[in-house]
Amino acid sequence: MSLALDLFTVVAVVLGAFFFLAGTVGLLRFPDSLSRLHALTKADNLGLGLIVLGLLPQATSLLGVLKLVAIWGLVQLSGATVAQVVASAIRRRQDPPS
Amino acid sequence: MPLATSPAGYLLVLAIVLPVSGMVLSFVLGGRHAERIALATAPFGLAIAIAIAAEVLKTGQPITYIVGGWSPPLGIALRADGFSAVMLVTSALVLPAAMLYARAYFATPATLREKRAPFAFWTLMQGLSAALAVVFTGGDLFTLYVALELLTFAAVPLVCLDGRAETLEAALRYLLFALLGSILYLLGVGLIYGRFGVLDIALLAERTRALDGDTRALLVAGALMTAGLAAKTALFPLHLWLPPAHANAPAPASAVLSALVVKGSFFLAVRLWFDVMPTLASTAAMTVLGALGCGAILFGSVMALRQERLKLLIAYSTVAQIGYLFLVFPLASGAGAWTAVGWTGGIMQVLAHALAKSGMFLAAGLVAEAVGHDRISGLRGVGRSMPVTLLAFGLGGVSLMGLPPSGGFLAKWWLLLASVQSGQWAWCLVVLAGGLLAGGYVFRVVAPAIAGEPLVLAKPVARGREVVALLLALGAIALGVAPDGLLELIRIGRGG
Amino acid sequence: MTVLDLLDTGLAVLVLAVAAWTIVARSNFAAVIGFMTYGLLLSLVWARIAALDVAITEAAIGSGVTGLLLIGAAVRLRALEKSDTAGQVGGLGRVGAAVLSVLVVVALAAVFLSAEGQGPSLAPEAARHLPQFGLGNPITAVLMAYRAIDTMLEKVVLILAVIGVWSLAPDGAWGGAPANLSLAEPDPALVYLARVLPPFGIVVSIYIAWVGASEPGGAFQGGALLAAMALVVLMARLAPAPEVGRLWLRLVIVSGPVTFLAVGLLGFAIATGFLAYPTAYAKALILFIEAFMVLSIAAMLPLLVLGPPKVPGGRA
Amino acid sequence: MTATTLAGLTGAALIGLGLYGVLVNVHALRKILAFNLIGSGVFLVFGLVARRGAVAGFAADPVPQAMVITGIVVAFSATALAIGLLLRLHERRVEDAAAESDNRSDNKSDKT
Repeated sequence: MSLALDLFTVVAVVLGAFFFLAGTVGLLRFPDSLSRLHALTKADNLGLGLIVLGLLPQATSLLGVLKLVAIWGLVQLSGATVAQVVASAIRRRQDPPS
Repeated sequence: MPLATSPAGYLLVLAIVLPVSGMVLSFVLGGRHAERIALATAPFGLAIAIAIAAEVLKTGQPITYIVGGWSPPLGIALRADGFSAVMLVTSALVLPAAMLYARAYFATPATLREKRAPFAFWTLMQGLSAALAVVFTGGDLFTLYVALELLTFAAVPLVCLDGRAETLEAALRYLLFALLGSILYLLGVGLIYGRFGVLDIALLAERTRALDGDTRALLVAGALMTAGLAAKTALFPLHLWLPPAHANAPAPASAVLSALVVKGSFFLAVRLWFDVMPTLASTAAMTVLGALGCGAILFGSVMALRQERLKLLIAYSTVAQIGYLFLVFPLASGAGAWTAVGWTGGIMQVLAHALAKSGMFLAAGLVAEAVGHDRISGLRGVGRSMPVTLLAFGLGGVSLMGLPPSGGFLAKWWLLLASVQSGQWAWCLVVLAGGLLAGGYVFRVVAPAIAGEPLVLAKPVARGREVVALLLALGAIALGVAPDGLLELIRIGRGG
Repeated sequence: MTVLDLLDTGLAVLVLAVAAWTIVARSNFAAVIGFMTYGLLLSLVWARIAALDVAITEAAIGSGVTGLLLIGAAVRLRALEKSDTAGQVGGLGRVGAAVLSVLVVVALAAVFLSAEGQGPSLAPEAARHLPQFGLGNPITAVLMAYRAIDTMLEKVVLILAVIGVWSLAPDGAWGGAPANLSLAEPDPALVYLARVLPPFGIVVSIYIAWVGASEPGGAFQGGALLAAMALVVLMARLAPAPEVGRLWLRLVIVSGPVTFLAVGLLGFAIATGFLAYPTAYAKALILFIEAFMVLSIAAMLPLLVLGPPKVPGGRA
Repeated sequence: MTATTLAGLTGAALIGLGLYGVLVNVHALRKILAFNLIGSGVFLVFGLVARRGAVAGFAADPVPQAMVITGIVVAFSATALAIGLLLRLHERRVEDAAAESDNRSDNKSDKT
């Protein structure tokens, strides 16, 4: 049982790390700011989700599980907000206010 | 040194707690209360300082207080030896004098509940008092780092209270130098802890004495800390920040900056080389410090001779007088018979300069207020219209020149004596040259001031403020007939 | 070389590269962004050398709050100076500076490499007394008991910094409020975040301060997090910046050091002396002081970011 | 070489970089940034010292770690004060320049 859980953790975390990598490559390679932002937020959210999911079986207490979920939730929230703020800043620069 | 609380140890706690409480209370109540609290607590501060000095003199050894009952190295000790005691008394005299003088400068108008500059001045002055108390009584190198930062944070905003671009620039430059100084000091603290696992000065003294083998960490730490403290003390060639900051600050602030704040970091440099690592104070290292001091004396004095503004002249004179302080390193370290004389001369220079220079800055401030400017060329005859103020300036000048009878005379005499006895002749020449140059820049001001017709004043100043300046300068003269008790006190607990 | 060594080396190289970037970048704004990244990378280094308490503090204050302060400054300076680039001193000066810096680095490296391995430590000594407080985190014991006077004085440093920053106000604005943090109208997304996040943030900061007694965390970290919540609310302009003349504000600012001082003096009466705690109440007293320190820190950090009062107040 | 020594050497290099930055950068904002680099380098030195104090059962010596926490707060206050001074100085220069050009346009060339 614990072997299976460990295996699950390894697979999920490695997959998560891969998505982070992909997001970073997107950040570096994509042509314009909006698509870079898209690549970064999408891939990072997925990556973090997988890492948190993978770590859940390793938590030793309910509080630990709660903390992991809270981390995921807070990063989602702040990530979404920052993406929104950056996007509207880009929009403002593209069509200046009349 | 003992590692247990002395019977009178609680006095050290009071010396710190009183100004901290006053500062915090002034911050909360604000307005006119800040001024009242500052002035009301000052006599108690003086009483505590005198009690500490009396206790050290009576018992003949340093006072210790173990904070929280946690003995070093885990906990922190407060400690006052003779040098601490005289510094505490000096700051408890100079700070209130500057405060009394400043009442006219920084009064809260009756129409306002609170005004910016007075609020800042009265709270920061008490912060300064707290910072100095910790510098002089701290027994732990990291506590002393916090004390150095307290000193910086209280001193820098005082420079630019008038809010002009010129003073803001001076304050920013001062802050950058001071921060560089503290961070270098802190780095040295880290290295010392890494080597010994101890930061208590008394314990470190034992460890460094017993040390044989790798002294690399200690030497690097000593070099970094000395460089940092020299930057904070404005030792030539790291003095660049001092003249604009001290000359542009309001006069009562200039007085305490020159008299006390630069002495705080000098005090720690002395602690470092005489208490923490006396065995590493090699002749070469001490000679370098003495040589920089000589550079300061000559450069500062020559620059003072060339200034056109009175306050800048006095500020450059501070650069020069700081130079004398650093002669204490070659003249009082080691095991020679002359070191006791060198030590007493160095400490006397600290005290005499504190009193003389604060009196002179206050006098210069009065001149600037009364005449409306402080251009030296426009001060002809000012001595006829403001005799008391000019007397204060002149008496301070007598001490700077080292003419008898004055504290400055004794200080320079003893420094000369020590350099003759130790065969380090070069210092003699510089001390004498510095005295002549000081004579030059003081007479440049005084001679025309007492000649010619009385200068018509734009705005007369209160006699009480002139008397404050005069009393400080007279204090510098009075040190010239210092009782034996004072000399004995200065030597209690001397390391080396 | 193991994978972990490789990662450590990579991290060190990255930290140094970003640090170098903040020095050579032409644009002030870019340098500041670099500095914030640097702060976050640095907290990873701290975590790697088993200093989680420091890692949290570095991330919260060293990178977060300092970063906000610096970004605000860079933006305002750009508005005042009409340019965002900064020059360097001439060639000879640069060579001199480089020589001096290399000298310092070599001296330090020589010291570190000469004494590799075990160094002196107060850890056993610090841990020996822990049971008598009922504390589990030795760092909290150092900050609140063994070296309590440093911690108390450091709060006084913060108050002096607040006075210093306030003293830079224009005369007419005294007693009033500092200017808004953001120059532009806040983005709706940020406003939403500022409504949703603070309740969570407050719970987490109280948790971090509380858990500091036994695990990484404490008054500094909790206070810094609470300060961050206040800053988010201020950035979204959900609440106005407080007027500096207000009595309640000043009371909150001094509450930490005053409680510390009062409990310290109480030690003369109920324990062995200044800043000593009676064994039976040690933990309770420490947590009591820490509660007010959290408040003080949470008030002072945002005030230092906000800067001097700019808007004339109601009762100047 | 251990992660600990590596952190210490990183600290030393940061101190060097910061020192260079303080000395060569002209703009005060950049000097302040460089100060923060030196500061964090010094803190890392404390971290190295703490980690080398890891003895039987303890991950690190808590005393230097506590000092770093105090130091980080002090460094932040210093940065805030420096930034405050810098911003006020620039505002003041802009105000002074505006006042001077006003004076010039009023033909009152009173330069003090």
